[in-house]
Amino acid sequence: MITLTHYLVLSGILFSIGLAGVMRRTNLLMLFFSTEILLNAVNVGFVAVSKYYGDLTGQMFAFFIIAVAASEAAVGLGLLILWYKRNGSVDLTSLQMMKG
Amino acid sequence: MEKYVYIALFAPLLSSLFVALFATRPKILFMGILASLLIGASMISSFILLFYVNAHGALHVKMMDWISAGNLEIPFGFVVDQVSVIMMVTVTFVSTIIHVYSIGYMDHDKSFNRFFSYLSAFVFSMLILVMSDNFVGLFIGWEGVGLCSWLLIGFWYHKPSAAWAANEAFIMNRIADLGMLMGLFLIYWQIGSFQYDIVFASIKFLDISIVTTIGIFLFIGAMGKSAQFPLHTWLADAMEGPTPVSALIHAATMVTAGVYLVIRCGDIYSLIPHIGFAIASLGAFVAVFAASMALVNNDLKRIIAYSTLSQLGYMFVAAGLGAYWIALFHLMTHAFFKSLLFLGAGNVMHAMHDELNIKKMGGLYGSMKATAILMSVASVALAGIYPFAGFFSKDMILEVAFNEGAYFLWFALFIGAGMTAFYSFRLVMLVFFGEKEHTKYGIHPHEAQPFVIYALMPLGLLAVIAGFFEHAFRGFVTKLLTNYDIQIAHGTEVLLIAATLGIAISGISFAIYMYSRGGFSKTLENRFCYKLLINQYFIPKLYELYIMKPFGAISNFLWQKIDVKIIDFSVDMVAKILYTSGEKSRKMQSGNLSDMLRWMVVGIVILLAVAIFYRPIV
Amino acid sequence: MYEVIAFYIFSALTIGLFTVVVMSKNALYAMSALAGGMIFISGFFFILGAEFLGVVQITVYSGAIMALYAFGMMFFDTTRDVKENIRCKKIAYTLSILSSILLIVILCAPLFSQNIEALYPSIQNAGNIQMIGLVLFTKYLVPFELAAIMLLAAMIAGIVLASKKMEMNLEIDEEFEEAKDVK
Amino acid sequence: MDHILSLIIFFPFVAGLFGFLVNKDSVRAYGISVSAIEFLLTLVLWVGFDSSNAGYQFVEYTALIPSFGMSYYLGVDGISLFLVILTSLMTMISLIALNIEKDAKNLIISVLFLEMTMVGVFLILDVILFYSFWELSLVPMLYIIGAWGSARRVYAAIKFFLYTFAGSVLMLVGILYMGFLYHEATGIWSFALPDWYLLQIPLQMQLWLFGAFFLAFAIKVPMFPFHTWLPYAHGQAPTIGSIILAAVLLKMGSYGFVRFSLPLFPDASVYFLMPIAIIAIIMVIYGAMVAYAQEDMKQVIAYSSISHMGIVVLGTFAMNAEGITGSIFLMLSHGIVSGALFMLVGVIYDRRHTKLMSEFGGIASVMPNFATIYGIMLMASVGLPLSVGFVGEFLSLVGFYKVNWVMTLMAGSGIILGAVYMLNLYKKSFFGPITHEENRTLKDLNGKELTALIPLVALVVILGVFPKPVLSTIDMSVKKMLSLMEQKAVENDTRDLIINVNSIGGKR
Repeated sequence: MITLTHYLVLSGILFSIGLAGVMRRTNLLMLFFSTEILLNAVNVGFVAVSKYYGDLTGQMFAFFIIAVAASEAAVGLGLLILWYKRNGSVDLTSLQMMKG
Repeated sequence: MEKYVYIALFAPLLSSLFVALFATRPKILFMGILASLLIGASMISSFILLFYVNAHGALHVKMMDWISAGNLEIPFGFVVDQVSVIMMVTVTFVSTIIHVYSIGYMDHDKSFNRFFSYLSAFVFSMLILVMSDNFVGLFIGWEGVGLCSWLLIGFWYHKPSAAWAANEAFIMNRIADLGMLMGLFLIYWQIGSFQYDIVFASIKFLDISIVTTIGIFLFIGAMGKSAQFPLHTWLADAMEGPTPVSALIHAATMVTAGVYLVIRCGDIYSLIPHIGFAIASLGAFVAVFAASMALVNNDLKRIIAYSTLSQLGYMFVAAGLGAYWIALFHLMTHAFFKSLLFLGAGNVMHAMHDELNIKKMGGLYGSMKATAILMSVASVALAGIYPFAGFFSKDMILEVAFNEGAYFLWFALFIGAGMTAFYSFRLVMLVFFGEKEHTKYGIHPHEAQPFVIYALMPLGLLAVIAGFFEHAFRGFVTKLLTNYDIQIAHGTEVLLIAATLGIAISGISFAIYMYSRGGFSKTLENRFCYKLLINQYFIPKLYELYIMKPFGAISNFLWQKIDVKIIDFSVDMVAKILYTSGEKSRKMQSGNLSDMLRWMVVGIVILLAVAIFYRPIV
Repeated sequence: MYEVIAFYIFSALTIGLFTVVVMSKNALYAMSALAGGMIFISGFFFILGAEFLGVVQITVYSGAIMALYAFGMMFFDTTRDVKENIRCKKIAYTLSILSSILLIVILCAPLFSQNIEALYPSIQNAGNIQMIGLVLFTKYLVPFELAAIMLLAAMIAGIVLASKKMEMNLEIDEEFEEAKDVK
Repeated sequence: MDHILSLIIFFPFVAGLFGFLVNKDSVRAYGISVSAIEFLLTLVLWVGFDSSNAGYQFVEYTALIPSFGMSYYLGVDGISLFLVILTSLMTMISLIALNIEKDAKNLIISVLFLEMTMVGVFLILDVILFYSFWELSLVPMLYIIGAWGSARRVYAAIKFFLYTFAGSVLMLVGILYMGFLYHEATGIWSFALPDWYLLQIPLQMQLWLFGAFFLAFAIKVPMFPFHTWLPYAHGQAPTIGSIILAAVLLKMGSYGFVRFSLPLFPDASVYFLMPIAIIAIIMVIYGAMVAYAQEDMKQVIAYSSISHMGIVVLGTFAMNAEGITGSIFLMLSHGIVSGALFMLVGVIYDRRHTKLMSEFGGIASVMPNFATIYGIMLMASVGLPLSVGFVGEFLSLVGFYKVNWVMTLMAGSGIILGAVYMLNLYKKSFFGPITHEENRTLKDLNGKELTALIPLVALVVILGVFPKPVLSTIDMSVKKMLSLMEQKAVENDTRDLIINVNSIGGKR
C-alpha cells in the first residue's frame, strides 16, 4: 500500500535533486529548469497531502503554484533574453554586480 | 559657662581660618601674635572651665544636630568634665607656649602664616577630640588631628622625605582608624547611640564577647594614634616636621589621644580586664622596645621621638591595668617635660643650622646656657628623679604594675626606666658637653631670642613642680574616673621607689661617666645588637620590603595584567569578534549567485536539522 | 496493486529524468527530460485522483512552459554543449544529499498532529473537477482572479522584456557572431 | 508650581534649541545663564518641597498611550530631589569652568541636552519614558567625548556608547516583561513605577527580572568587571565631559538600584545581597589598588570613582535606612568631589597639556591656591570628617556593618587605600622639589576657575558640617521605601532580614 509517507519521501527526493541542480548549474537556463523541478516536487507533496487528508486545499495550492511557475517562466525568460542580448552569455558568472 | 566652652573651642578655629586667608602671603608677624593670643584666650577659658568643673561638676553643651539617618542621631555635643578639662588645659597650655615659641622659631620661614594656620587648626581638632560628648565627635577630632599632622609633617613639602613621612603618618593612622570605626559601628548596632553617657551606662548589659570586640577595635584605633607597635614607625619619621610641631603634636598632645581614648573608655575596659592586661603588656613592650632604639640613635629629634614612644608605653601600662588617673597624670606631666625637651632641641637645631646629628654637636653649654639648663631639667624629669614631675607619675606606674602582680611588666618598665635615664643623659652629654665637634663644620651656635626662652620657662617650672599636684589631681579626676589605690606595704613601696630611683640614677651616672670620657669605642658599632638598634629592628625595612613593595607590585599587576590584559581585553574581544566575523563573512557576499544559492541551501540544512532536534512541547 | 506498481514506475522515471535534467550538459536533452518528467508527475496526480491538476500539469507545464523554454532556447546557441565552469561539485552534492536525508527523516517521522481536520473536505458524490470548481470559484475566487491578473502581467512583461531594442541587439548579436568567428 | 518638573526637564532642551540662534561669541554666557536659571529652578523646587511628605510631590500625570498604560508621569521625592539639584549644579559649574574654544556652541548645546536627559531620568516615574531618557543621555555624551576629547576619543566614545547601550537593552526586556506581569496581575497595562511598586512578584521571576535590570545599572555604576569603559571615557573626555560623567551619569546607575531594584524586587535584592556585596568590595579594593598604579592623574580619579561607587553600592544593599540614606548622600558627595577633582585636573591640563604625574612635582609652591583647593577636595574624597565625603561613607559602612561585619571591614579598607592612592598622587604632583623647569612659571587659578571651584569647596564644607536638612529629607523617603519593601516581600527570610538590619541590639 502506498502511504502518504511514500509520496512525501518522493517529493523530498525530487526536491533535493532540484536543490542539487540549483547549486550545481551555472547556466541560468538550467537554473530555471531546476527551479521547475523544485516547484513540481512540492506540488507532488501538496497533492498527496490533499488526497490523504481529504482536503482540497492542497490541490488549490498546487494549482496556484503552477500558475506562478508559468508567470515565472514568462518573466524569467524575458529577462534572460534581455541579459543574453546585452552580455552574450547566460552564465551565472557574468552576473556579479552584487559583489560585497 | 557655655560661652567659655565655645571660646575655648572656637578661638583656635577662628585663628586658623583668619590666618589661612594670608597663608600665601609673605610673613606677617601679627599673624603669629594673633594666633598666640587666640590660643591664649582658649587657654584662659580652659582654666576658667577647670575651676568651674572643680566647683560645679561637668558641663554638657549641645550645639546642633549633625547626622541623622535611620535610628542614628549624632549631635555636635561637647562635654567638659574632669577628664576632658584636664586634657583641654594641658593642650591649650602647651599650645599657647608653642605658638609663642614658634613666632621665634619660624622667624625666617617664608610660610610663616601658613604654619600658624595649621597649628591653630590642630589645636581646634585636638579640642574637638577631647571635648566631644560622643564617639563620632571624637572621631572627627581624631581624623582632624591626623589631617593637621599630615599638613605639619609635610610642612616643608619641598623635601621629599617630609612629604613621604607625612603620607606615612596619615596612612598608618588610617589603618588604625578603620579599627576604631569598626568599634564605633559595633557600639552603634548594639546600643543605638554614640553618646558617652548612654554607651557607658548600657555597656555592662552587653555580652562580654561583644564588649571584648569593642575594646579590641577601639584599642586598634588608639594604637595608630599613639604609635604603638606595630604601627609605630611613623612617629620617628614624623620628625621631618618643624620642631614645634614635633613638640606639640608628636609629643605632648596628639599621640596621647590613644591614651585618652582608653581612659575615656575606662568603663568599657574595666569590664574586660584581660584586654586591659594585653594593652598593658603591649605598652610595657613598647616602653622597652622604643627605649632600646633611643639608646643608639644619633638623630637629636628621633631620640626624643623614641622616648615619647616609650613613655606612651608607660601610659598604656597604667591605663591597661585600670589605673586611669595615673595614666592621665603621666600624660599631663609628660606633655610638659617632653614638649620642653623638644623645644629645647629646636633651639639647638636653630643654633646648629638644622644639623640633627648629635655626634656633630657637643660643648654647646658654653653658648646656650639657658637652653642647656632647661633641657637638662626636662631630661631629669624624664628620667624620673625626685622631685621632678616625671618621678611621681612614672614611679606610680611601676607601682601599679607591681601591685597588679604583673611582676614581669614591672621588670620591663624598670629596665625601661634605666634606659630612659641613660639615653636622655647621653643626649644631654653629647649635645651640651664634651668636645666641640661642631667647630669642625664651621658652625657658630647662638642662643635663641630671649622671648623664646621666657616662653619655655613655664614649661620648665611645671616639669619641676607638676608632680606635687598629684593629690589634688587625683581628687579631681577620680570624681569621674574609677579610683585606683596602690595597696603595697609601706616597706615594699619604699624599696621599690629606691630601686627605681637607683636604676635611674645609675643610668644617668653611667651616661655621664661614659660620655665625659669620650663615649664608647667605635668597635661596638659593628656588633649585631648595635646594627639591630640603629636600624630600628629593621622594621621600617620590613615594611618597605613586605608591604609597600608588594602593594605596588600587586597594584601594577592588577592594572597592567588583570584590568588591561584580561577584563578590558575580553570586552574588546567581544567587539573584535563581532567585527572580524563581519569582516570575514563579508566575503560570503561574492555576488556570485551560485554561491549565494549554496549558502541558502546551507541555511535550509541547518533549519532542517533544527527541526529534527528541536521539537516544541506538545 | 496497480497503484503500487504505477507509483514505483513513475517514481523511478521522474527521479531518473530529473537527474538527467540536472546532470546533462546538453540543454536540449535537459529540456526534453524535464518535459518528460513533468508528464510523469502528472501521472502521480492521476493516481492521487486529482485529474484536473493532472491535466493542467500536462497542458501548462509540458505544453505552455516547455514551449516557452523551447522558444527561449532558440535565442541561445543550444546546439552547443552548455559550457559551465562548475566549481566545488562536492559541496553541492553533499548539501543536497544532506538535505534530502534530513527531509526524509523528518517526513518519515510520525506526524505528531494526527488530528488535522480538513478545511475543505472533499464533497461526496462529486468528481474531482467538480469539487475543484466548487472550491475555486467560491473560496479561492479572489486568489484565482489575482492569479489571472498575474499571468496577464507576466505575459506582457515577457513580451516587453524580450522585444526590447530588438534591432539593436541583432546587430550586437552579429557582432558577437563575428567576434566568435575571428576566434 | 504645578508644572515645575516639566519646566525643569524641558527648559534646558528648549534653551538648547534656541542656542542654535545665539551668536558664537556670546554662547558661553548664554549657556551659563541657562544653566544658572535651571539651577535656580531646582532650588525653587527644593524650597517648595515639603520635607515632611515622604511620597512623590509635584506629580504630573498625562496619559500618552492609555491602551498600553504609557504615560507622562513625573514626580520627585527625597531620593531624587538632591540628585536633580546636583545635576543642575554640576552642569552650571562645569559650564562656568568651560574653556574650550573650538565649536563651543555645539558643545554647550550638547551639554544642555544632556542636562535635560539626566534630569529626566531622575524625575520621570513612567518606566518606558525613563528608559527613553536613560538611553538618550548617551547621545550627547557620545558627542562630547567623540568630538572634543583627546587622541583616542573615538574609540573611547564608541566603547562608552556601545557598552552602556548593550547593558540597557536587557533592561528594556525586563521593563516589557514587568509591564506584561502587571497586565497579567491586574488586567490593565501600566508602566507607572508607583503602580509597579504595588506588585508582588514570585521569587523566581524576581530573580530573572532583577538580573535584567542589574546589568544595565551595573554597567552604568560601573561595577566590577563591567568598569573598563570608564577609564577610557574619563581619560579621553574633555574636562566638562569628565565632570558630568563622574558627577551625574554614574549616579544614574546607583539611583536605578535604589529606585528600581530594591523596591521592585525586594526578595531578589536580598537573595543577591552577598554576591553584590562581594562585587562591591572587589570594586572598593580593586579600584583603589588600580588607582594607585596609575600614572595619569585623571585615571587615578577615574578609578577612585569605581572605588567610591563600590561603597555606594554596598550602602544601598545594606537594606537599612542608615545604609541607603548614606549611599544616596555619598552619591551627592562623590558627585561634588569627583567633579571638582576632574575640574582641577582639567585646570592643570590646560596649562601643561599633560596629566602624567611624573611631569609635575612641587606644584604646591607655584600654585598655592590650586594646591589648597586640590587638598581640600582630596581630603573630602578620602572621607575626612566634617567634609562631605565622610557622612555618606560613614553611614554606608554603618549600615552594612549590620549585615556583615567582616565585609564591612574589607570595604572599610577602602578608606585606607583611598588615602594611599590620593596622598600618593598629591605627593607626586604637589610635593617635593620642582623637577621640570616649565612648571616654575605655571599660573595659579584664574578668576573663572575660582568662580567654579569656590562654590564646590563651600559645599564640601557646609554639607560636611551640616548635612542634616539633606539627610533627613532623604531618610524619610528611604524609610518609606523600606517599609514598602518589607510589606511586599514574598519570602519570610527577606522580611526578617529587613527587620533585623533595621533594628538595634540583639545578637549579631
